[in-house]
Formats: sequence, structure tokens, C-alpha cells
Amino acid sequence: MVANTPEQEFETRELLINMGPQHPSTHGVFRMVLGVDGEVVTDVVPYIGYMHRGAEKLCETMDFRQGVGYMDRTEYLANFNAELSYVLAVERLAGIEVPERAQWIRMILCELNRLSSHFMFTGAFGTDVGVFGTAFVYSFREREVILDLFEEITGDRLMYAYFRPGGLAWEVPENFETRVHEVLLSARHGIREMDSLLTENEIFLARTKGVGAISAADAVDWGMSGPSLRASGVPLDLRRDDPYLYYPQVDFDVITGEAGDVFDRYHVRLREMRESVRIIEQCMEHLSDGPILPERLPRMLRTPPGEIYERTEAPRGEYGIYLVSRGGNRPYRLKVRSACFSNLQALRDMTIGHYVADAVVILGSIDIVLCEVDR
Amino acid sequence: MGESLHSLFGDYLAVLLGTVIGFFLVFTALVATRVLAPFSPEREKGTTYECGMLPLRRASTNIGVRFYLYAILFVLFDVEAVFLFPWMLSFVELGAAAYYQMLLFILVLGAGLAYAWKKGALQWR
Amino acid sequence: MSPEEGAPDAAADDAARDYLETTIWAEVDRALSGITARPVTDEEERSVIDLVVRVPPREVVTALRALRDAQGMNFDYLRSLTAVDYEEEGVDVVYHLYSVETRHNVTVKCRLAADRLVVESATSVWRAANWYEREAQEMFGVRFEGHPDPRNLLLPEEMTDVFPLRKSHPLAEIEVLQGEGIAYEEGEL
Amino acid sequence: MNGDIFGLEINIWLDALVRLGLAVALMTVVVMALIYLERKVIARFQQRLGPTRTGPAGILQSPADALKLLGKEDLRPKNADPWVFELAPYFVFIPIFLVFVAIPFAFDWQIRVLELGLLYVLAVSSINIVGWVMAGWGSDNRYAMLGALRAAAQGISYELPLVLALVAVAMVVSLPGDVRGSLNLVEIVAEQGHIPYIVWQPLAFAIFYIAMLAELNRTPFDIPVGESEVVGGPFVEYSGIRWSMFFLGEYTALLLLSLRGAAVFLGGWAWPLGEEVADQNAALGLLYQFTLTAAKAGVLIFTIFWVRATMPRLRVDQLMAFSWKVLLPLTFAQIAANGLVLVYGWPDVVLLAASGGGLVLLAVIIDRAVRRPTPRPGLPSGGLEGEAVR
Amino acid sequence: MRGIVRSMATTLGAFVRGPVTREYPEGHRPIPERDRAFPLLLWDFEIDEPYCTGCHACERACPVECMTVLMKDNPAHTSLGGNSSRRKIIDKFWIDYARCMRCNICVEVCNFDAIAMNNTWSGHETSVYDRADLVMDLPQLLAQHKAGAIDEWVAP
Repeated sequence: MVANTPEQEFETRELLINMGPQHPSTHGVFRMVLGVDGEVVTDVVPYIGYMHRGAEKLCETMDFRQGVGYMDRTEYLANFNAELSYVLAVERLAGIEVPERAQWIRMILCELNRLSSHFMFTGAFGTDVGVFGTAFVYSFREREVILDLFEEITGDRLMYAYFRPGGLAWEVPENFETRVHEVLLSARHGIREMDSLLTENEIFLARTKGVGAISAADAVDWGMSGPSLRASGVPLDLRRDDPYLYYPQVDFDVITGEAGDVFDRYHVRLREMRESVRIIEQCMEHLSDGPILPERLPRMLRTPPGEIYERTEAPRGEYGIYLVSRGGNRPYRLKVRSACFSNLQALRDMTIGHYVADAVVILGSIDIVLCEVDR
Repeated sequence: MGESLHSLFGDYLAVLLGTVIGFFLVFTALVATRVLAPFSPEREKGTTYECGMLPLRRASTNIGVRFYLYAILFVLFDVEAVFLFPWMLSFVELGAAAYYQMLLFILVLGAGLAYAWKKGALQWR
Repeated sequence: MSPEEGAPDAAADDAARDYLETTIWAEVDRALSGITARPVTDEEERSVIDLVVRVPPREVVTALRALRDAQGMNFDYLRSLTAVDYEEEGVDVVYHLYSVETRHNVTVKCRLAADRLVVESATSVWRAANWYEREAQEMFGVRFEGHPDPRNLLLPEEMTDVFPLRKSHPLAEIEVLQGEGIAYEEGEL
Repeated sequence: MNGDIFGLEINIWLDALVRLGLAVALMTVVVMALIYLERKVIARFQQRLGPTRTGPAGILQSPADALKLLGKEDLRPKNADPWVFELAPYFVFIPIFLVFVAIPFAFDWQIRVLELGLLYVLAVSSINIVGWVMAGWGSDNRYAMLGALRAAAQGISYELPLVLALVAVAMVVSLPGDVRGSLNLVEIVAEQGHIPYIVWQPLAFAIFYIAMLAELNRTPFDIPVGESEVVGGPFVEYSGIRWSMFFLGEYTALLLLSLRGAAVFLGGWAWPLGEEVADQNAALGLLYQFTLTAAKAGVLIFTIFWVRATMPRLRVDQLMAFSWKVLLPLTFAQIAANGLVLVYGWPDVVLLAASGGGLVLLAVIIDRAVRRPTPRPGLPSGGLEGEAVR
Repeated sequence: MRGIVRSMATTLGAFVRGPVTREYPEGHRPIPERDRAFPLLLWDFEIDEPYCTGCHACERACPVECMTVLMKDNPAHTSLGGNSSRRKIIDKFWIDYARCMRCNICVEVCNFDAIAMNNTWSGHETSVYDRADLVMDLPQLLAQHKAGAIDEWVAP
């Protein structure tokens, strides 16, 4: 409690506003201190680390199969993508050949996961912009359909632990293909509905256009990735530029924005969902019978010494696994390069000079997952 | 006491009564909660909500001048609105002259608004 | 199953590695003229898919800046920055770079002696390095000189004498500190 | 029972007391119903179920909430200004309650016929902004403070279009004997027996509706209580029954403003055929008139819920700009046009033409101007990492 | 204005279509066969004893170390006059459901198909007031299968 001295009586002071760690708009435990002059943000200091669980250290004590379950927990909205980075790193390091069917299923699941993650984003973003829960419930409805499918396949709605170094844990159910088509049908409907609810709405446009813009050069300098980077007009998509799985065999567009503002970040994601639907449809055509694990897979997987930085395009951007092995059945060092970690760094640049209400929208537009940031 | 005054009093008397009743509604509710609700003061409960952090400093500091500008503008235009009420009830009887006089008044204020607009008083920074 | 005996496309792998260690290295070497850099070709240490370049700690920021500004293959994107603890051998600081235009990767490493964990900050090259360096600093005790804001990032701010990701830091003790395991024995929290 | 207080007969006091008592009962029941309905309706818009646990289909949710709030500990932050903090609920609730005095529900069914009813309603209902500011200032909380300032700025900004839109209608009222203009709400309603004023003054209605949303702090104008920014605004620090006073006030205001809108624009109890039915059968007519009022207010309230379920929230600068740069000039134009038509005695169709044109203009402005990207209001200053804030 | 109208029409469409959620405790969603709640132990009805021999395979494979296994000599073994072929049998088994991360690894490593993931709703509704109550002992782990209340799914 600081009393006003007579000298300070008439000077307006910067109001410090604490947003988080327990605030309705911070998408998890994240704290940012806003310096506010009237309604305009003059300074932003983000504080992270509330969710730090030391996943990297834990993975050093776990063998490669156990580690998969932990990758889920570093990125709880795009678990398949996180698992994928990890198992790809292990496979490449150990030189394991993965059967074709397993790869295609992995691709389908990863793209479905991208859909579910982006649905989650549009919903949460709608709430940030101020739609009272409607966008949130609609997108959750669609996400739920996808999660139902995931549950039928893996047995869990969120922490799948389904990929294994070498392939998949077990075969997908028999009705997999029909179920995927059902899911795609509902996802298409969901995308359309989200489009008509938000994209053209004048108030939504007024809130998002020109807000939180970041230039392409700045975005690259900050190490941003994923849709947040592409919104600024940098066509960097690891699925195309640093291919993994069978992405070179499918046809899809890399969606980019122009202004790099909040609206572009939203719109890039929405359009990307349509591309994901396209990719999944093509994958379904390639899907054929076959094994899901290589024939000769040792019971306890060991890798030769060496290191690998395996990167994949997760819904939020580049999800990298830096795996250093000195031989043996567990990583010597495992570093998780999370997309949100880099994207969040740019928050200060994007927010300063905007209104308080915009700070919330900008934060929402980066689509942060604090679990991934803090690991 | 004149008849008209009497009737006026009779009409607005309900307002006076309403104030008292409204006061008692709130008051009884607050008394009822004192009686019914548990009351166990703790230091932590008395702290200001600040997203789980301790307050950085007092909130009631001086606020940027932007908000006051709107207040001043409002006073100006509200006074005009007050003038409009008596005019509105009588201008048809008073004829075209009364209308144009008021129009002039509105135009002057409109010019004031345009000036404030141009000066950027309506621009939030 | 090691890559030598099991991988059917070992020849393709060799070709890819050859490309990394000759063509890309030539480009990188040209960019790094005047800096004592060498590619890691040791089987035990090299990366499976990327070129790894070792640079002495003194020259690392110069090298990074040269790589960022290089003509042709400019590595303008800092993917990741981290450290690896090799106990008494020292600590490696690892920079993963990427070229947005030419889509090539390179990994820059520098080995810091265990008794002198200091390296110049790369924040002047990429702003992206800011948080990564803060994280490496609190987790490994590597001091990045010239960092604009060297506070702890993930750990509590006053926790500056504990480096959790070092190999010498025990994993189990943290759990005891956090009060895990107590609940089950005493039947209450 | 003969006698007098302040020179007035006891009967007048008793009559007022009974009518006010009825208003209290009505308010309590209707507000509880409204809270329940809003939750159900918005849930339906969001394809959810809404409350289901208390009573059949959850209809006892509101009474249960009221009881729960009554039983909750009443907290006051240590730093709060005790007097301001404690008095704020009174200032929010009482003015809203007082509006009841002049609202007509059916023919000759109101608490009092006030000659200056419209003016009275406008004057009284804007006092509660003081309560909001008191709550925000007294709480000594940043969010509350910011919320209160926003509430005040928004309240006064939209007060003007609201008042002027109603003035535009009140001008048009034609009374027997070729008199135009009245502030008596009963007369205004009675005059709409054939055609409600929304037909003659669509622009005024649109402005009234928008300003009403703003006055009620409803989406898309809910920045003072914006959950994701200021965590509920001025009431962050209030709990238990004290908080529920604000809530009660908010929903009472919703009810009363809708009733006001129904009375002034939609013909209240008079349109269609309100008086004719009453002439045939008094009891049936009364019921019919009540139903008409309730239905019209209900439609307005439903659209408010609908808008709330759909719209994003505007930002404070856009909100202010919309009021001062769009709505205010348009209301002035509306009043000037009405005056012109009335002074020269042109037919009422001209009123419709002018107002309808204004409405189209408003739609076009919303369509165009709002799409422009907003430039960054302030420019960044300071170093790479904020030393100032630490 | 057009966009606003479109948004309003969208929500109105949803209003007409009706709710998609359901009332949770009253109506349980059908749960897929592969659903993984928490692990439980299976009962060998032929011999009337658990399948588990206490071989510690799951305990060693568990990433979060939530299991504690103690084995004993099987009193029902054929050499002792019983009808069981299991020389060793489980004596005590604890699984701390509070730590379990439901990764299914224990099921995969089990050589005797003695452990499975609970795929019933009761496996999910495990709220208790005390964390210590989430440490399940052998009778609790066996109860559900012994009572025939589970149609378990073990990955092929």
C-alpha cells in the first residue's frame, strides 16, 4: 500500500495490470504484467514456468517406449504430433524402417490432431474476442467427434501413447476408414460453421484486423513458426520444406497470410484445416493392408551413439526433438523445442501500443499451450 | 395547497416511497446475509484479487485524461438534451421560427462535435 | 538394430551424408572464413540428418552472425538453442539454424570447459535467442555474457544455485522436496 | 384510516405502497425467471442443455442460487474504502428500481402516471452509473477500477443516443387536438393503437436498441464486465448477497429497458387491438394487454440473448467512436428531420422515408467503416525487456 | 452488416437444431471397447486364482513407478497338492492410481495377460476425498474382473 505524496497527487501514473496466473483469459497458468496508460498497453512482461515439470530431465531416465507417454504430456492438444517427433527421432537414430501402413495411419492421425487442435484454437480465440462461449461450444462439438475417434483407436481421449518407435502400438479398429470419413464430414461442417460465425462478422473483423501485426522479418528473427509465422507471409511449412512421413506424396497448399495480424493468424489456421481435410482424404486412398510394426524389432530398443534434431510441423509450429544418445536404451539428453515457446517471445513486440483488450486477443491468436511452453 | 401541486406531489410520492422500499430491500438482504452466512475473517480473504499475486500497488491512482474528456463532452451534450425536452413539447405550436432556432443550436453543437472530432478528442490516442 | 546392418537404403543414407559433409560444409566453410570451425565427422557424435559444425566458444557469436548474413545460404532462422551436459568434459551449447530460403539446416556447437561456463550471448544476432539462453542459463549454469535480461525464466527467480538439467543433479530428490511420497505413508497431505 | 401525512391522504400512500409492493414481487419473480431463461436460451444457442439439476429442467436454479448467495460469506477487501464499497449496491439497485414507477403494463396499470414520465425514467435510470463507479473505485482493485471507468465512459456515451432517440419518438406523438409531442408514457402507448412508432421511426429504434445493449453492458458492448479482460469489472471484489444486488440490478434494468422499448416503439399494450379487446370484455382485455406488453418485452429480451450468444466484444475505442461519430450525429439528424416534417405539417410518410434512409445509412456505415484495420494507437518505447515494469 | 446477419443466422440454426450435450451422471455415453481407464488384474476362473505371478515385468516397465509387486510361492501349485501350474503367485500388489498415467505399457509387457486396462465407466469415476485411497491393493484390483463386471480388451 503506497500513499500518494502531494507531488504525485496530480501526475497520472502507469497502471500495472497483472494478468494471470489465475485469470480467465490466459489459456492456462501464464502471467503477464501489463503496464497500462489509460487503456493503451505501454509494456508487457510475460512470466512463464508455472507448468514446468522437467519433462526433458524425466525423459533422460526413461527408455524410448516409456518416453512416448511423456511426449503426450508436453503438448496436450496435439499429442500425436508430439509423439511423432519423438518416435521419428528415435527411428532415424536407430535406423528403423517403419512399415508403410503405419506411416499412413500416423499421417492421418496427425492431421486429424491438427484439426482438433485448430478447432480448439478457434473456440478459445472466439472466447478471447468476446463471443460468450458459442464459438467455444461449437468447436468443442467438432473436436469431440475427433476425440471419439481417437478414443476408439487408442483407448484414450487425450493421452494417446499410441505411436511406438517402429510403428504403432496396435492395429486400428476395423471400421477405421468409415469412421474417418464420418469425422471428416462433420469437420467440414464445423469449419463452415466457424467460418460463418466469425470470419465475416464485422465486429470480429474490427477486433482482429490490424491488431498485433508482426512483419515477416521480425517473425523470423523471433524464431516464430507454424501458422503464426505463415500469417506474416513466410511460407515455411516443414511438411513441405523438410519432409517427413509421406508428405511429399500428397498434394496440399501452404497457406500464408499477408498482414501478419491477429486476423491472419486466425484465418491461416482456418484455411489450414481445409488443407488437412484434403491431406487426410488423400491418405485414405493410399492406405493399404500390411503390418504396423517392423518384423524384427528388439524387445528393448537401443540406439547407436549420435544425435538428431528431428522437427515436425505440429499445429502450433515446429515441434523439435533434439535427442543426444551415447548408446543405450534411453536418451542422454532430450531437448524439446516447443513452438509456443518461441512464438510467445514475440508477444511483447506484438502487444505494445495496443489496447488492453487487444492484449488478450493477441495472446489468444498465438494459440499457446502452456504445457508445451514450460515443458 | 393548490390542486395541481397536490396531484404532482401525489404522483411523485411513489418515487419517495420507492426509494425507501428500495433501500430496505438492499438493507434487509445485507442484514439477512449477516445472520445466515458464516463469518470467519482471515487475513488472506481480505487481500485484493490480483490473479493470485499480491497487489503491486494501490489501484486508485490517477487515471489517464482520456476518460475525463468524454465526461466533459457528455456534460455539454446532455445540457443540450435537457434543452431539447421543453422545446420538443412546444415547437409545433411555436412555429417554424422556434424550429430553426433549435436547429441552429443543434448545428452549433454539431460544429462543436466536429471540432472535437477533428482535434482528435474522439480518437482514443 | 544398428544402421550399418539393418537399413536397406544404407547407400542412400551415405549419399545424403556425403552431401551434408561436402556440399553444405563447403558453403558453411565459405561463410565461416576466418573462424576456426570444423565439421563433426566422428561416427559417435555426428547428427543423423544435419551437418554439425564445431566452433570454439570465443568465436561462436561471430560465426553465428557470419552464418546469418552469408550470401546464398543464409541461416537466418534460429530454431533452437540448448545445452548438453557432458559432466567433467564440459557443456556443449548447441545452436540449430535453418535457412528459410534455401531450406538447409546446420547445427553449430561449442564446447565450454566445465570450470568456465561462459559464452557470449547470441541475442544480438537473433532476438529469438533471448528465452532460449535464459533457459539454458538456469538449467545448466551457462552464463551468456551480454544478455539483456538474465533472470530465471522457468525456475523461481531466486533459484540461481541449482541447475536441474545437469547430470549431477539428482532426479529423485526433487520429488522428496515436492512432498511426493509422503502422502502415501502418512495417509494425508 | 383518515388522516394525512405531509398534507396528503393516507389512501394515496397506501395505494402507492401496494402498487410498489406488487412491483417488488413482480421484479423478484421476473428477474429470477429471466436469469433462468437466459441460461437456458443461451445454452440452447450453444447446443448445450443449460441448468438441469435443480427441479424439473432446472427451473429452481435461480431460487437455489439466491439461497446460496444469501448463505455465502460477505467479504470486503482490506484495502477497500468501506463507505464507498458498502454503499455502491444501494446506488446501483435503487435507481433501477425507481424506474418501475412510470412504466405502463396495461391500460391504467402502472404505479403512477407521470406527466414527464419519459424524462423521469431517463433521469433516474442513469444514476446507477454512479453506483458502478463507486463499486470500482471503492474496491481498490485494478480490474474493478478499469471496469468502472469503462462503465462510466460507456454509460455516458450511450446515454445521449438513447435519450435523443426517445426524444425523436416523443416529438412525433400526436395527441388529440393536433398537439404533437408528449413525455407521458401512458399517452405515448395509447397513441400507438393503430401503428407502433417503430414503423415511423425505424432509425430511432435501431439506435435505441444499440444504446440499450450498451446501457445494459450486454454483448457486444460488455467491455466494463468483459470476462477475459477485466474479470467481471467493477464487481470483482463483491461476493455473496452484495454481488447479487448488482446482478439483480442488471436484470431488472434489462427488464425495464425492454419494457420501455416495448412501450415507446412497439406499442406496449395498445397495439394491436389493445383497447378494442378491452372494450369488449374488461377482464379479458386486461389479460390481453398484459400479454401484449410481456410478449413485446420478451421478444426484445430474446434478441438481446441471441445477440449475446453470437457477437464478439467491441473494444473501448471502437465503442466510443461508434457512439460519438455515428450514433450521435444520426440522432441529431433524425431530430432535425422530424422537426422539419412536423413544423410544416408534412404527411407522416415523410418521417418514415427520412428515418428509413437513416437506417440504411447506419447499416452501410457498419458494413464499411468497421472493416478497416485499426492502426496501432501507441508506438512501442523502451528497451528489449521491460525494466520499468519489474 | 452482412457478416453480422450471417453470424446471427448461424446461431439461430444451432438454436433450432437443439442440444448436442447430454446430462452426464444420468446418461453415460457408450464407451469404446479399447477405452483405457486404470489398470486392473484379471482372475483365472479355471483355477480360481489370479493370472498374475508377480514377475515384476510391469513394475519395471512402468514409467511412473506407480506399481509395487510382491510375489510368493503358490500354495495351490500341483507340487503342493493344488491344481495350479503357477509355481509363484502374486502376494501383494499395489497400484497408485494417482500416479498412473495410463500408458498401457504394463499390459503390453505382461507375459501372462494378467493385467488389463479397465474399460468401464466405473474405471473412470474414481473420485475420492483422500489421495491415499487411490492406492489400490490386490483385492481391489481383482474385484471387478472376479465379479465378471468387465469385458476386458488386451491389445493383440
